Amino acid sequence: MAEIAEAAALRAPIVSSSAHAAAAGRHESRTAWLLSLPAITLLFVFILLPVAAVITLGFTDYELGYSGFRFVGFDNYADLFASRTFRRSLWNTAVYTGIVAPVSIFMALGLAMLIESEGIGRSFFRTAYFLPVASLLVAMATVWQYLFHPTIGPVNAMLALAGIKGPNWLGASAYVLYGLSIIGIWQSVGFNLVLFLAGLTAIPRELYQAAHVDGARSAFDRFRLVTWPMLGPTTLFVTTISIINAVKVFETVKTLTEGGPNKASEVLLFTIYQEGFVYLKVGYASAMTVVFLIILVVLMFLQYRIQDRQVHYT
Amino acid sequence: ETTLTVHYPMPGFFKDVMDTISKKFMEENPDIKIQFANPSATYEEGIQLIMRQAGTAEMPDLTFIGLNRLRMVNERDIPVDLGPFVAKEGNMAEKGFSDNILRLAQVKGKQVGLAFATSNPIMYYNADLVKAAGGNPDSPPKTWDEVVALGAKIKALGNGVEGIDFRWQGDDWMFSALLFGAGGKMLADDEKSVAFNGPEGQKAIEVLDRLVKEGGLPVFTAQAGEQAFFAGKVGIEFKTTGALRNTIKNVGDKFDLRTAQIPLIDPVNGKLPTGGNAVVILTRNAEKQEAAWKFAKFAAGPYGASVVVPGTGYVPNNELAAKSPEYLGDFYKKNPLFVAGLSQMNRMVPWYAFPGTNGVKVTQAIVENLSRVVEQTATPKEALEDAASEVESLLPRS
Amino acid sequence: MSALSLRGIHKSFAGNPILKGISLDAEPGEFIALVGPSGCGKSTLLRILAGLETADGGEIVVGDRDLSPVPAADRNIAMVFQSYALYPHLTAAQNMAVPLVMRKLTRAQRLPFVGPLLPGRRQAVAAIRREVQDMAVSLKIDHLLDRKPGQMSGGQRQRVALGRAMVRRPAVFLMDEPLSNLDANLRVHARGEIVELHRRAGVPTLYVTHDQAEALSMADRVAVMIGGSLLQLASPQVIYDDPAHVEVARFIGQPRINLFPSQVGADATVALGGLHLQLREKLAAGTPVTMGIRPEFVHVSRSGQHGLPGRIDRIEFLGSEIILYCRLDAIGETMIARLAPAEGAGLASGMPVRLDFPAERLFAFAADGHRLASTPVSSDAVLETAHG
Amino acid sequence: MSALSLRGIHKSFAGNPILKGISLDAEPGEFIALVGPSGCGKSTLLRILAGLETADGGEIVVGDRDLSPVPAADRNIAMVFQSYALYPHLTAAQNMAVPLVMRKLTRAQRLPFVGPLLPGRRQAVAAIRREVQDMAVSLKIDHLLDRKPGQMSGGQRQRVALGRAMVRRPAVFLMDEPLSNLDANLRVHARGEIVELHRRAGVPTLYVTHDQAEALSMADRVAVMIGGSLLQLASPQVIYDDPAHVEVARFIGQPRINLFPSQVGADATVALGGLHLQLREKLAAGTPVTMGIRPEFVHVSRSGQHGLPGRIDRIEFLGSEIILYCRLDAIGETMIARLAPAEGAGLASGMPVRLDFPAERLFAFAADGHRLASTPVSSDAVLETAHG
Amino acid sequence: MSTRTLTPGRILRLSILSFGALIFLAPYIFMISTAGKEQSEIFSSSLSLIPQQWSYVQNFTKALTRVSMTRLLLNGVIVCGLIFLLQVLIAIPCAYAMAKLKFRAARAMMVLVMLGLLVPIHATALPIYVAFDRMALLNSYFALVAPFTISVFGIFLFLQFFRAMPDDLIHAARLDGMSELGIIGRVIVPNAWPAITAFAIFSVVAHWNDLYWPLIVVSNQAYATPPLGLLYFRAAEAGDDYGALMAATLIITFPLVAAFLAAQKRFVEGITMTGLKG
Ligand SMILES: Nc1ncnc2c1ncn2[C@@H]1O[C@H](COP(=O)(O)OP(=O)(O)OP(=O)(O)O)[C@@H](O)[C@H]1O
Ligand SMILES: Nc1ncnc2c1ncn2[C@@H]1O[C@H](COP(=O)(O)OP(=O)(O)OP(=O)(O)O)[C@@H](O)[C@H]1O
Ligand SMILES: [Mg+2]
Ligand SMILES: [Mg+2]
Repeated sequence: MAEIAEAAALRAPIVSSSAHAAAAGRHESRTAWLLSLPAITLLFVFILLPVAAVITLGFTDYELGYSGFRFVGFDNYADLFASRTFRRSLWNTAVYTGIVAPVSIFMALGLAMLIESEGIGRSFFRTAYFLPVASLLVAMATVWQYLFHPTIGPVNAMLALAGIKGPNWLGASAYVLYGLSIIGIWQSVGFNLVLFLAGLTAIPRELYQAAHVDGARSAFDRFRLVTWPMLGPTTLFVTTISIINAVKVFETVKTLTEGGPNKASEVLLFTIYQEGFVYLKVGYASAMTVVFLIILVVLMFLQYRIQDRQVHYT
Repeated sequence: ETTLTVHYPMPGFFKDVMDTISKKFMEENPDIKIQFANPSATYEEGIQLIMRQAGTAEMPDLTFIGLNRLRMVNERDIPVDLGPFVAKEGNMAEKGFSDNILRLAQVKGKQVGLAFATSNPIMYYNADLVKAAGGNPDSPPKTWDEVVALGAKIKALGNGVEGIDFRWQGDDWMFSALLFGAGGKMLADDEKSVAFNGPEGQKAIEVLDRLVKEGGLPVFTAQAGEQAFFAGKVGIEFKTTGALRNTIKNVGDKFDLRTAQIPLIDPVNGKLPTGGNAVVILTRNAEKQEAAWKFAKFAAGPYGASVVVPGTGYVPNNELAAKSPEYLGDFYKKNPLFVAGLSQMNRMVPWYAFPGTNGVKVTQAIVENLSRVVEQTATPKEALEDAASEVESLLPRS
Repeated sequence: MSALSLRGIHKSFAGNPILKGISLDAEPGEFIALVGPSGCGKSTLLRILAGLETADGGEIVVGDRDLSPVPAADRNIAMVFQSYALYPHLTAAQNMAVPLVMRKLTRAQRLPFVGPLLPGRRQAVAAIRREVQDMAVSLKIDHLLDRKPGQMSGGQRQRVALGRAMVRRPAVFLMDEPLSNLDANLRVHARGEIVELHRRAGVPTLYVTHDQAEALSMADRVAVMIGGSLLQLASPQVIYDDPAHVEVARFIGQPRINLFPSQVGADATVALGGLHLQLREKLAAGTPVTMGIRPEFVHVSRSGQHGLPGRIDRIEFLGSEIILYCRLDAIGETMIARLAPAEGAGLASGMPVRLDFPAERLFAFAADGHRLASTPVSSDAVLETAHG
Repeated sequence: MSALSLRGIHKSFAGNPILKGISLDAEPGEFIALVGPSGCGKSTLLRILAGLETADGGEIVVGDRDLSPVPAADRNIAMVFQSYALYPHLTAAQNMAVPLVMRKLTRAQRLPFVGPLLPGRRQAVAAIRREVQDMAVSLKIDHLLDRKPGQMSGGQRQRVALGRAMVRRPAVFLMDEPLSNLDANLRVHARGEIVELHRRAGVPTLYVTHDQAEALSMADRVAVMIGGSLLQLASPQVIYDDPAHVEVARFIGQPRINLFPSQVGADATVALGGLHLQLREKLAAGTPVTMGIRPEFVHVSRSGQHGLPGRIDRIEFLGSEIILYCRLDAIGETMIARLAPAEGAGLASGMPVRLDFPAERLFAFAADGHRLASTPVSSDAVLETAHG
Repeated sequence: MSTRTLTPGRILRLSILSFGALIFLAPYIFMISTAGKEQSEIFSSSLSLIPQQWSYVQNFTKALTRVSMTRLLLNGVIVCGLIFLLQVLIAIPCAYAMAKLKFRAARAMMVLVMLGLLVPIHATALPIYVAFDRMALLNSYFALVAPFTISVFGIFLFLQFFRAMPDDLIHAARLDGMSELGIIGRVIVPNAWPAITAFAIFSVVAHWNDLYWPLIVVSNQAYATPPLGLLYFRAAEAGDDYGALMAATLIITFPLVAAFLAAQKRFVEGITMTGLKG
């Protein structure tokens, strides 16, 4: 809370760093290594190695179905940056993420708090909002096609009742990203909600009591004083996951729009998939994957470094 | 005893068909056992699967591949050349495999498969709407001009009713229907330059433009268009005959569903692309190939057709099946909706497959430019020119 | 009119009655120390008063306003939590500023982004900063203002928690063992600050403590709560010198009072160590009673004539005083005596001694614990009624 | 051989030195109370000993084993945390059973599902249950054994934490203010239990407390830690009667010692209230010194000839004693006196009094704080050297 | 706080929640309604949720008979169960080490974890597929489970949660003689139920519904997972039998909903660190 910080004339926080006795430290780090060894091994086998393979493929002209390939250096990368489709899907992905991540985070947070402060129907509400996460897109695609149908769809029927002429959500290039975003939000709110609910439980009740006594009269005051800062780690986590999941949007695009119309819903992962598995150009798709990863790694690292500083209090 | 692993796409269409055929086949050939691999949801996924599995132990012995993808698969040397089997068999025509039909599954003269389920584009219409709009449902439009005019009338009914749905999305098949119907071609004969931007192509794309501008063709996704038609909110729909059975089921008795031939821009020289798939043998094991050939013949033969056609709406790929009352003769008398596709069989030419490694991308480029026309963000001429130059750049440069 | 009154507060946890009808009135500006054994419900009572827990029955009135329906945030009560309950993400200074910010800034001024632009906010914030700084100085934590609770020692956290309550001007102060983690000097210092603040604020204060020195020295009145009931509420002097109940006598006083079972003798008299008391109540002979004498009134002599014979069991050195544990020969029970170090010179474990005490310091309690009024009867004979 | 020895322990937090070379040796079975102002590093020292925090420098030896490289779990040290650190998901009984289960059951016996089938487990578990039960009884928490920490009062939690440490037979006991949330009687009782246990276990115990009575009465030796250094480590009597440093004198003693600035006079003598001391060190005249006298040695008379004239400022009633705050006329400073309630009869705020004290009870400290050895010199003149 | 009285604020809250729930459930409402409709009734111009002709029995019978539903569900349970168990067993110790032990590699691990979060399975599927094929591991539970045994999401989630746990708790456990594994099993896990339950929900839902990877490694129907089974009901070119498709979807989704209902109390039960002061 800004005013509290201000009123207390915040100076730079003191970060403790202690050199430690070598022996005890060694023991501790050996234990740590042992505990994380299975994870490290599997990370190596199932993530690092395949990624290395992908990086290698990115320098080849490998095509699915052919047995051999040739190293082509940075040709794939050169093609990539000249590609209109790639730029388009980069932009679309950014727009999609820019809509879905923040909306689903804040909506989930709001809902989590509403549900927690409500006495009745908690299980029902939790389940209701969570169900979309459990939905099977293979089947849901049909449902969304119908709901968003420009003429017979209930969504536009409702809008018509309000006197609004509903757009062609999934068919028009001007709207398709919004249509997909709505579905994306629908799918991820429940996910974030569960995380927030779990995070809320970790807040000591006593802090709320202290806040009451301190005169935090409105729910909003208590939210700013206790909930929001104490949820910091959860929020950081949810933000990270939401952004990553939004950037990785694929299935809805694949099943609902196939990137169309006219690339209006072309997103990164779909482009990669299309290049790799439909056009079968695995080498090129791999190069694209590498670029995709680099962008994400840089992005996430910045975000994480900045926020991490602020949310852990010990 | 030989066991054959068979893979096929689109279980929604083909599961029952495959089960029936394989059951009958095993009855007739007790020494061969058919087992199915997990089917793939779409042709694309099916091809991906085969490409991945090619050469591995997982590879099925037989698969079914979209007719327009045979060329691509062949370039990767995946299918077994059926030429020798055909040659050995000798009298293929007697068994209903006319040269015309064999040609559907040939790539540069190589017999890569046997056409299994084939389709052509037809016109579906909602007779109730046609009547309401003042048309005569018993004499459906024969030319695109009539279609446009009728579509406009239906659209004018209001109440959310759209005039026309034309399945331009997904691939270049329906554009081919317009183009071939005008007597046009995708590429020049040497396959080195684009030919679809010629006058025939221009006529084709202008028809699409007019459908949008005058005929009341809205921007639909493929499913949305279909759903709207099922719901009785679209007057005329153009799509594959293969979807007929499904359409009948989904429409039920909500309205009077009719079918008719698709108009041709050039009624004389116009042709229609053949959709559907071919059974392809993958196994390199000689003994299995023998058994696989038997199955392929059986599935693509008159019996297979007699199962496929009623079950889906595909047109018979076997001339014997179509004519012989033992198979389908009576069926067509009882099911007039299926006649439209059958009656167009003489116009069917292979669905053009583009050469080179960018084959699929080319179709995508065409579809994207079509979408600009449908969304009216480009004039037909612009779109066609752009499509042509994009495709040109994607063709092999040798 | 009382500034704060509790009427018949009841509370049970899972069927166990914890508070069995607590009633209490505090004058404006009165300082009441609430003492009682661990787990007797002191914190629970404060929490009910603060509105953090709902009572099963009873009323809370502050001024002439019934607080029961008022939510905690609106009760204008300041509380020091036994567990501190500091905000872990805020520094000491921020923690202390919270209640002021919540009350002195308007809702609009507290808004993010917009707030700082509003008129008057600068001054208000500066004023808060000053108040926090002053409070920190008086609690000797001004060097810690930028630390977060995780970087502070137990006592430092406790002082921040205290500061957070004390910067305010509430209608009632509630403090739950606010000094338990402080060393003696700091405690005395903080005691002074609290008393000072209390005097200035002039609002009723309820102060839970385990430290009797604290309770007796700071409070106007002391409330002794035992077994869910308020056994006595009186001035420190009365509580100590005139306990109304045997439990009060037992609970207050360090080292604790000597208690011996006895019986009513003839003519409603009771006796201990040769001293006789006349009870005002006419109890039948043979009624069991408890006799009490505080350790500081026990006089120990190595060779006296008077008093009960006994033997020193253990000597405890406490710096400024000495505690003697003596076993009485006659009844085998322990009598505790408190002596100045000088008086204890020459005493050693195992030594036989005589224990003597003045009759006017003897207390008699009935079997149900209530105090029996009595007057000394002079007599020199050691009566055997002293035995159980 | 000492059972536990710390050698030159250093520790800084964020560049602030907290421990500046603490060295300490404990005999087998010795009970050492560690006292010091809040925030001086007591908890930190215990945590370093337990292996929970790494020292920046120094050695810890238990028996003849250097503990530095040994991880906390293998040090076999029992500790009561100032913050209790109870397992929130376990009941009181389970919390207390944990250390026993960990040590008395084999790894196999502790396995879920399989464990209960192994031979010997039944008996071991029954034994543990008994031990926990006994410990709970002696800490008076046997009625709480099935509660989780969230359902207990502060003092109850503290006793569970204490019990968890005490059921074990460790190599060293560390207790960080284990009784701070208990009432006086319970505290006395728990004190007895701890001392008893300590005696039986015979292992060195380091006991942090803010309660001087606790430190002085329980400990074999008291370690006074101030400003990151150990100022004195000696028996309670020595600490109290013979403080080695002015800070020790100031810190120990309730109410705190009276200290007055003064100067060395002629012939290395110092004076206060007409009393003269001869310093053994030959300090030059005019060197500043501090003179100290404990409140219990200050004698207050309403009309004496001797002593410093002053006026009563405030009287504090503490039940068994009275604290008098008097302002000295001559220097304007406050002198504290401690009296029995009887002695205080008739005294009231504002009254003029005379304050007198025996010369042999006077302490002198050098400017750097260390104690100056001295012997009384008899004299009757009130010297003006008493003034700063 | 009180649940008895209906204040205006509460009414507002309830209406917001109910309205939102209605919107979020709309697709499911449509789905349930569709599952009871005849095929011809599904797409019609008028929106009616109640089927004119109740075809639930037919549709569900179809869904249950056209694929061997029990086999699919059993496979789903086996695969999800194994994945979850292994994920938890591997992720929790690792997250604990990263959160609470001083550990040089923790930073590098963090980078790896983030990388793992970012790498989509679509990117690594091909190399892993090829490797599995070379080792003849395709078409097995192993192939379905192995790549997911490492859950970077899990590590990340637990890491956040563990960090918030007070150090004193772990210190006390060490002094009580627990090994680090003992601390994990006896202190961390019991106090991390909300996180573990939340993770269980995510893990099970994700892998129960996963179509991408099973499609790649499983061609033998004996190992088909529920969504693979669902594919029989779907088509690309034309429609499908939507009523039965929805019925099958409901059958497949039902276990998830039941599991969620059972689990949701757990993650909000509230583990508060009441054993501590400060
Ligand atoms: N949530 C709860 N469930 C059950 N019993 C509880 C709960 N909270 C408190 N208690 C019990 O109520 C009694 C009173 O608790 P309270 O915290 O008020 O005691 P206290 O007088 O403050 O004790 P202390 O001096 O030890 O802090 C205790 O016996 C405690 O065990
Ligand atoms: N993590 C930390 N970072 C910075 N400073 C710290 C940290 N932990 C403790 N300190 C500081 O170290 C000093 C010693 O703390 P410690 O907890 O040892 O004090 P203590 O003697 O136990 O005090 P108390 O009696 O109040 O419990 C304190 O001044 C505290 O502020
Ligand atoms: Mg309490
Ligand atoms: Mg401490």
